[in-house]
Amino acid sequence: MTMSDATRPAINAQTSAPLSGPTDADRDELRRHGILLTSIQELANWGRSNSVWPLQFGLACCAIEMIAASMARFDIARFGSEVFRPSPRQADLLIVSGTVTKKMAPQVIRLWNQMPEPKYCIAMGACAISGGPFKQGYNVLKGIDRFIPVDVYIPGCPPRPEALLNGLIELQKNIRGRHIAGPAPVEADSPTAPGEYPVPAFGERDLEPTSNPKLWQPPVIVRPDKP
Amino acid sequence: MGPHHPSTHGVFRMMVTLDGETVVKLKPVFGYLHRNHEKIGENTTYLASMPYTDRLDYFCSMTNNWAYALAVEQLAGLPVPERAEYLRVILAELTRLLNHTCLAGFLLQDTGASGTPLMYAFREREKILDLFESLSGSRMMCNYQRFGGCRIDATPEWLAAARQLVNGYNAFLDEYEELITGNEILMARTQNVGVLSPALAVNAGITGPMLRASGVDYDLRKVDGYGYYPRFEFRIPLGDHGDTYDRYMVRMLEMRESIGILRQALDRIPEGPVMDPKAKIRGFKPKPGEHYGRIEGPKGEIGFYLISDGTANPYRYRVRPPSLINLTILEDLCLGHTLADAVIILGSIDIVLGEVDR
Amino acid sequence: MSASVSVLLPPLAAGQVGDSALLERLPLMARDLLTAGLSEPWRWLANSLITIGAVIVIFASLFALLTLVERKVLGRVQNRPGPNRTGWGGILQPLADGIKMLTKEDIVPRSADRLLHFLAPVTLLALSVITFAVIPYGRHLVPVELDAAVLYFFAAGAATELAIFMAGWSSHNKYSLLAAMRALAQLISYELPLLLAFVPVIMLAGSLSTTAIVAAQGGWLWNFIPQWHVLTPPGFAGFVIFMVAALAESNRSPFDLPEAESELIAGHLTEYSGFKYALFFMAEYFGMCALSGMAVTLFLGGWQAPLPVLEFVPSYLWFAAKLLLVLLGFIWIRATFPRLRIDQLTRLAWKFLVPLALINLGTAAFWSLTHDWAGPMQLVRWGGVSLAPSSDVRRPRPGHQRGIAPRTYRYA
Amino acid sequence: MLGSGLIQGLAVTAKNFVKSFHDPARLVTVEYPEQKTKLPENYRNFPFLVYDGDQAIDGLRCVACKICEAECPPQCIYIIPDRDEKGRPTKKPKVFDLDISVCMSCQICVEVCPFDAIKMDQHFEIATAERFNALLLHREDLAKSDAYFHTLHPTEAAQVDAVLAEAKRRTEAKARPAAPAAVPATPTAPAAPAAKPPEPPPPAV
Amino acid sequence: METLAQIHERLAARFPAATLTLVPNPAPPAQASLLLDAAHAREIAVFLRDDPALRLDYCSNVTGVDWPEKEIVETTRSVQIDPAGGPPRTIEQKTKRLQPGCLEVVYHLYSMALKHGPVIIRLRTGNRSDQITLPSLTPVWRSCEFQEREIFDLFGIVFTDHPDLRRLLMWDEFTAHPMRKDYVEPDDYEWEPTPHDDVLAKAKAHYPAPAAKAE
Repeated sequence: MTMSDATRPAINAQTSAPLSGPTDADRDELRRHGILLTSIQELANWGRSNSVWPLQFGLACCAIEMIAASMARFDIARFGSEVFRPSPRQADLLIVSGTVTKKMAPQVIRLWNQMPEPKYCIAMGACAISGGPFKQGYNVLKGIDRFIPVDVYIPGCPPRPEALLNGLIELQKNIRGRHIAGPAPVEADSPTAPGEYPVPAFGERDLEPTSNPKLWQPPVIVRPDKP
Repeated sequence: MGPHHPSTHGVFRMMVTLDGETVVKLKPVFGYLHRNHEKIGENTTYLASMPYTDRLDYFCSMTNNWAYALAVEQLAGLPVPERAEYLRVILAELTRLLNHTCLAGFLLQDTGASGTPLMYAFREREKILDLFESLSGSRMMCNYQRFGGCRIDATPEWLAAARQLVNGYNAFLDEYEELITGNEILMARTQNVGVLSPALAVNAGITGPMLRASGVDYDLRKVDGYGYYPRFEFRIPLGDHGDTYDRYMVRMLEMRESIGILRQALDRIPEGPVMDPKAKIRGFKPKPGEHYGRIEGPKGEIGFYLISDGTANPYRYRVRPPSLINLTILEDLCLGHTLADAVIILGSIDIVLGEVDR
Repeated sequence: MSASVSVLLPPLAAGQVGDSALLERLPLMARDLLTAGLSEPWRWLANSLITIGAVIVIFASLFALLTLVERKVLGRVQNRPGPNRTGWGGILQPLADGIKMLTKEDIVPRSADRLLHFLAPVTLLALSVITFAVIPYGRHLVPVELDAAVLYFFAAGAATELAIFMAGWSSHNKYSLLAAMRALAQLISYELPLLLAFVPVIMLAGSLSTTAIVAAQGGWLWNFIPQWHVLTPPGFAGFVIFMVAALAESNRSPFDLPEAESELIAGHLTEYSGFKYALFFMAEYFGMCALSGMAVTLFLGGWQAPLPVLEFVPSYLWFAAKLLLVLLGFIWIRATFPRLRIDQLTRLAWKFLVPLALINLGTAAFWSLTHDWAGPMQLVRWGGVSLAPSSDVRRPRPGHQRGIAPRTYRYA
Repeated sequence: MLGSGLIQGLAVTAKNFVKSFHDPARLVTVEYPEQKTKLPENYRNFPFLVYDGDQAIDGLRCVACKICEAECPPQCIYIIPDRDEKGRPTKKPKVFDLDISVCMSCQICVEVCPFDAIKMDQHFEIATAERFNALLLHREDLAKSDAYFHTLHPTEAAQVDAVLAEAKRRTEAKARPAAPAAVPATPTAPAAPAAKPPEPPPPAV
Repeated sequence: METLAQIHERLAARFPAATLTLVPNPAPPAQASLLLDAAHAREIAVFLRDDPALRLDYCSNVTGVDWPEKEIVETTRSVQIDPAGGPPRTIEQKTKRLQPGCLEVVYHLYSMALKHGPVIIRLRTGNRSDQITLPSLTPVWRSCEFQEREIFDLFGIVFTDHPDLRRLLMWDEFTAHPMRKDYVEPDDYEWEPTPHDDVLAKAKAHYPAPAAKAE
């Protein structure tokens, strides 16, 4: 497969913000000498990463595995994340658990807009990442990352609850590497409503627009012709 | 309410008009999970639709598989080996246990019991899922039935594990009922709430435990006698009031009957192949014709209507979703009750949005 | 009547408990040491500030601990361990939550009433905190000694309804508004049984002052049965009514209707985010602590030790232990019960709890008037007070007539 | 009596609370990153390609027949057969891409593969922040050794080995009298009890 | 239970004005069906529901089927006896005809009271563009309510006398009927790492320049 990397824009730029502080190795070294090195940023990141409250928001099959992850066998509470808040105002994490249909997409984006910063998004399962098995459907959104930024993708159909926990651990690592000022402002499309993502309207045949072009620029695929 | 709401069991929306807290008008809105299952089914082969049926009602993938396999087998006139039929009964009844257990948990979650019944329900669900996983390879999306049998044979260890689970299940049900069934708050919340009359239930095409809670004796396992169900002894519990409490209790009692069926099936399961030797995996093309095949799923009558034009893809692929049709009377049940009741009435109907919207 | 009661009880003196007196006075001595250098009016001010600070700090950490304990206990009840990865065994979980809440964006909806939206959590918190003032935490530890302390407590507690209504109204959200309506109906309904429930205690103790009420519960019958009010029949009935009403007043399950998750998203809290939400949360736990503290004070003997041999333990520790026990009860109930509906909730209050409380009032009068009956008359006395409340429990209630009962099922 | 149901319920929760400290059946949590549940042998999560011998790419059993590409329900497999310099097919995939952001682990590719070349993996800890590169597996990522397959699914691997050995014996028997012709083996998917002759690769869809 | 042929006879006697056709089914279980004409469908449905011998009180499944216009090549064989006394010859004649398209609704009826079924009835529209009205059977069986709405949504059949005929699954602004065979999906280009031919063609339509450059 040849893919012109030059045309691929930086998607999810905010996830790769490097931590401009001491590295983990430095910190371990200091800790060994009895010095607990910390800073406001680290403290905040520690607090945020250990208290990720997900939005109680299930879409489809994966939602059941999400619920299962919060149940006794897997117990997401061990990570401090069992507080599934039903209101987006109190949630930190949007787990897009299942197929996002075109009819549902505006609602998901609205929920995301209603969540306070800092907020994170996990695309759980094939359908949330790319439309998955249902991507050939006329009413299925081909990946939630067309409209909102996704921090962690968990493939699987559905992913095991352990895989969700694994994704959560990845997210916690990601949060610990962030700057306190929040993610890089790739969003903020409209100057009148900063931080809000445009909500698509229902069109006659499709959502309008079909993606958020500021956020989503798909790379170009170039395949050699089939023999 | 909805489509994002904690107790709509997914993405379901009810346009509720309230007078104070009393529901005066309620219009359900669907389609938030409309995944074009039928369109995809018409564009792929018969076999390729099988994993999609898992995702219809994602609690009951085994019964969905069976319903689809049954419809195709009847359409093409395929025989099924004896052992496979037994396995199907075992798996279908395990699915019924699974579904009803989870439903009881979710219903109580809707009444506000902060998670404990749901946790106990999911604790047992995990045990059943372990069985499914070790047999079919996946916890929820089993994709296990094939046209003319089952994909993999069950090992003796698996059967022993299933036996152990079935033997321990009554103890769980006892504990669960002790926890909650006698609870006065639950009775006050559910009794005389959302009463469904038998006449309306029949006319509105309600099926499954919901119909039987209204006192109508109609269970496809007895009526159609599909699979090997006529070989087993079991009773059909019926409710007299048709309210939410009856819908809950009928499911609890059905689980006890399912345990009985499972015991019989696990004792009698014969040796033999699980796949009809003439069945084809690739290039399956039934002759032209059409057929509607149905089974009694945990939620009600799940049927598949297939029109074959002789090619590898079905010409028309239609799912008869019990959840959608059971929702027909939602407004009738909720009128005059409070918002809090509407939530538990919806819970007791037992819908799964994957199936409602497909 | 107050005279007759106090005659029964042994007089209390500070020096009586001997060695533990030092421990008893330790918090006060520490405070005096700190403010020793100040002149009189300043010293008074500093003392008060220290007291206020101590109460707030202690209850804030209790709140933090309580959230953790609640999550842990719920976890254990549900066969899982609960938070255990943040800090040592999860002990730092509340800290992490707090830091996150503090650094979270604060959203005020565009259509909300900004002022009320801001004031609601502040009011609620302030009202919850001032109720702590009159609870006697130990033998010598009462922040404010008031003659009408009980009255003051419930007056301040009743005002929290206002704050919840403010929150629900100002959010301009349909769920919040419904929650506000529910909160008003619920809190006003339960204010009455709550008030009626402790009147017997006042009748028995003969005072509205919390210190006097605790003092009235000192001493032991036959040297091992404590003379707490909960162990007298009217006191016990009062305690039960009080606890049910307290569950409702503090919006705890099974009466958590204003923020019923499965119905109203988060009720009046739906539009609150970040630190304001944390304040609400804190205020609710404070309210729960205050009511539990009052329950301990009124019915469970306050800071009194349960056995004479255990008196060496400082009284404030006894108070803390009892408080925690009551709070655990709250959590236990939350882990078990489903929620009531709003009409059933008010019906329970008006048709069951209020009559029961009124009957209990009569029982209490009878009980305290007949305290000197002896011999076979004692049996009559016990019989009388036991039968009276059960007449209400057994009374057929019109709302419950429609056959709320276990059922039998037929098979086809 | 009014309230007896409530008290029963309280007793059950109390029992569970106490038992959670000493009864493993009442504390069922598997503390995931440290402890892991043993996955059952049949567990499946995304396919991989089996290779024989040491060479990952050269030893692939896959012959690029494209059956799985055609049968895959969500169409997540993409294959380009390799050709040598003269343009003849070498029966090896030049490109074998599998998009696990679409794959639903349904195992149909395994069932339809006549060469036992594609099998199901059990690796599920693949959460990533990168959608495009991390979730598109190329043949280099997919190729796993036969020994790995044996550790994952010992029973199935034994069946496959028996079938392959039988096929080899038959081809050898056939090859001895006749001219060595590139007759493909006649194996079968382990799930299907009947051995079927392989069908010619269908035209690309 | 009576056979479908018997029901057909009874119905024909009872409703002489109605056109009733028996549609055979070649599949092994041979669930044959009865094609009703739209004008009498409601009456017949009520009769089927209330007739004491049938009591088809339960309408289980309602399906729409789209039959687009199809060119059918029919081969007729006729055996000609050679007048000269030779062996009889078979002459094949191919005729092309355009089968008009239509939309069809299939109802699967069962009886819960008598526990028998199914009786399958079908209704057909005149064509696929302007004569797409059929009588709704929701007044007869409530269970048709949502299923007929779904058919209205996905196939575009308009049911008269339906109590609440709105789109069920798609949003209200949507104009197409996606389950029809000639429905073309909206071209919402999706980056797909494993593009199959049609997807690749779409992708090239979206990005003509870089695709050409790379080749």
